[in-house]
Amino acid sequence: MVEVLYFAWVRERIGKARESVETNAATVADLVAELRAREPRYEAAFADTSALRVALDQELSEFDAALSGVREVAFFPPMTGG
Amino acid sequence: MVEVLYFAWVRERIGKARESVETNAATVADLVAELRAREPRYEAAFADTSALRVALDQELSEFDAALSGVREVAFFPPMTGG
Amino acid sequence: MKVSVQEAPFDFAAEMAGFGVGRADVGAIVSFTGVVRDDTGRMQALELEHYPGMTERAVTKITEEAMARWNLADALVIHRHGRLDIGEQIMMVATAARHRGDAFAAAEFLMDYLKSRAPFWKKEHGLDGETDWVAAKDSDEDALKRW
Amino acid sequence: MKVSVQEAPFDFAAEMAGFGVGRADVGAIVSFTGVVRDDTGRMQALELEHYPGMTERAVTKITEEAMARWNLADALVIHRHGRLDIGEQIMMVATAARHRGDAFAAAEFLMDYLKSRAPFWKKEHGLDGETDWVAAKDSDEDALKRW
Repeated sequence: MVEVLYFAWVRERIGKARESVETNAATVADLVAELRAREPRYEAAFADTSALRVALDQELSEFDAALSGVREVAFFPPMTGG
Repeated sequence: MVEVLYFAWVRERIGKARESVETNAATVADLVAELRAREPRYEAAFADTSALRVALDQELSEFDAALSGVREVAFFPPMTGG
Repeated sequence: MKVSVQEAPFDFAAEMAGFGVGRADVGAIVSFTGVVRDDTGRMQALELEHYPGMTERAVTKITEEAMARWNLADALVIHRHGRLDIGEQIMMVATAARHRGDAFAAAEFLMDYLKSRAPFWKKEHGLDGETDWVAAKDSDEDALKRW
Repeated sequence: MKVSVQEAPFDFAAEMAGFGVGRADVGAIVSFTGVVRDDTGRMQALELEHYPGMTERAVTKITEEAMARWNLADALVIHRHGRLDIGEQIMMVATAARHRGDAFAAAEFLMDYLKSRAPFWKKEHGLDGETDWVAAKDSDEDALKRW
């Protein structure tokens, strides 16, 4: 079970800010594949992962990173602070 | 006749901040040669002109610059503002 | 060192009043203030979303990195989130160091970082009611590469 | 644009309060403050001599050059002369621009210029009563070459 968070247009496209996901995905990419298979709005949000960033337990990470031991996964577009 | 100004340790070495100088010097270097010939304190101040800067009518200039038409000549060490 | 991620406005003058003061080893203080700009004349406000928890952690970590890398006497980062009007201050960075080169470099590094690696997302609210997420700029990503 | 060469202290907060404010095209404001530093623990005060007339002219000219070169919305330079105690503010520079790159570059350029081309000379007064003219640094001269 991981807590999945969405920010900015990813949050808007999926229609929620966070959800608990029951998964055995080994990597972030595997989790993305499971989410895309759920519903068109997930498919729309994850259509181009090169336009997305991922953080694992609040540290920036990569889509091929392992999920074992991770409790919080966040998906969002490239940051635009400052 | 030009007004000659001295700043920082040049002023201290020569012992005055400014003076009017009667000269027909063609260039700054010629003026320096005339001043050096006056007294040891001028000789001491102008011993190494590579350690000095010159401004003509309040614009940074060079020692080989012409003096014709110049009313104010200033000698000083490299600046250390900021 | 101070890092704050907050919705409320900050008081630039008050923040700077005590910054780097009373230390004989501080010769240079640099500040940067980001202001909401309207390039098009069609913007009403800017909305900043952030990632509570991660934002504070990430900004604290990078500020500690800047402190060590440029041997700063002090550093300050305040970044707002929420809705901001045109002309409002979005964020500020301040650095204090012995020499100006370190103070400038650290402030620029922190800005380049905050623009492209801190979890903030800007949304523009137009006068016409339309909203648009601001796209990340390659130039901001490139700016980070010089460090 | 404002340039001031003065003996009196300046009020950083008051100077910054109205700087670059109320313009929709200003997104970035940078400030630099120079503070009298004592690296040795043996200094009592710093004395700044300047060239009345030329200093104002030279600083105004270079500030105008910075305004044009980096397309600044505003620029401010205040430089003090006379006797200053450790910890006192010597000078400040502020720049306002659309983008942070211009604001930072112009502020650094102005500082590099003020350090090596503006007619100011620093003399250190030691606790032991000795005085020493501060020698120009090659690094300050070199810094200017990047522009």
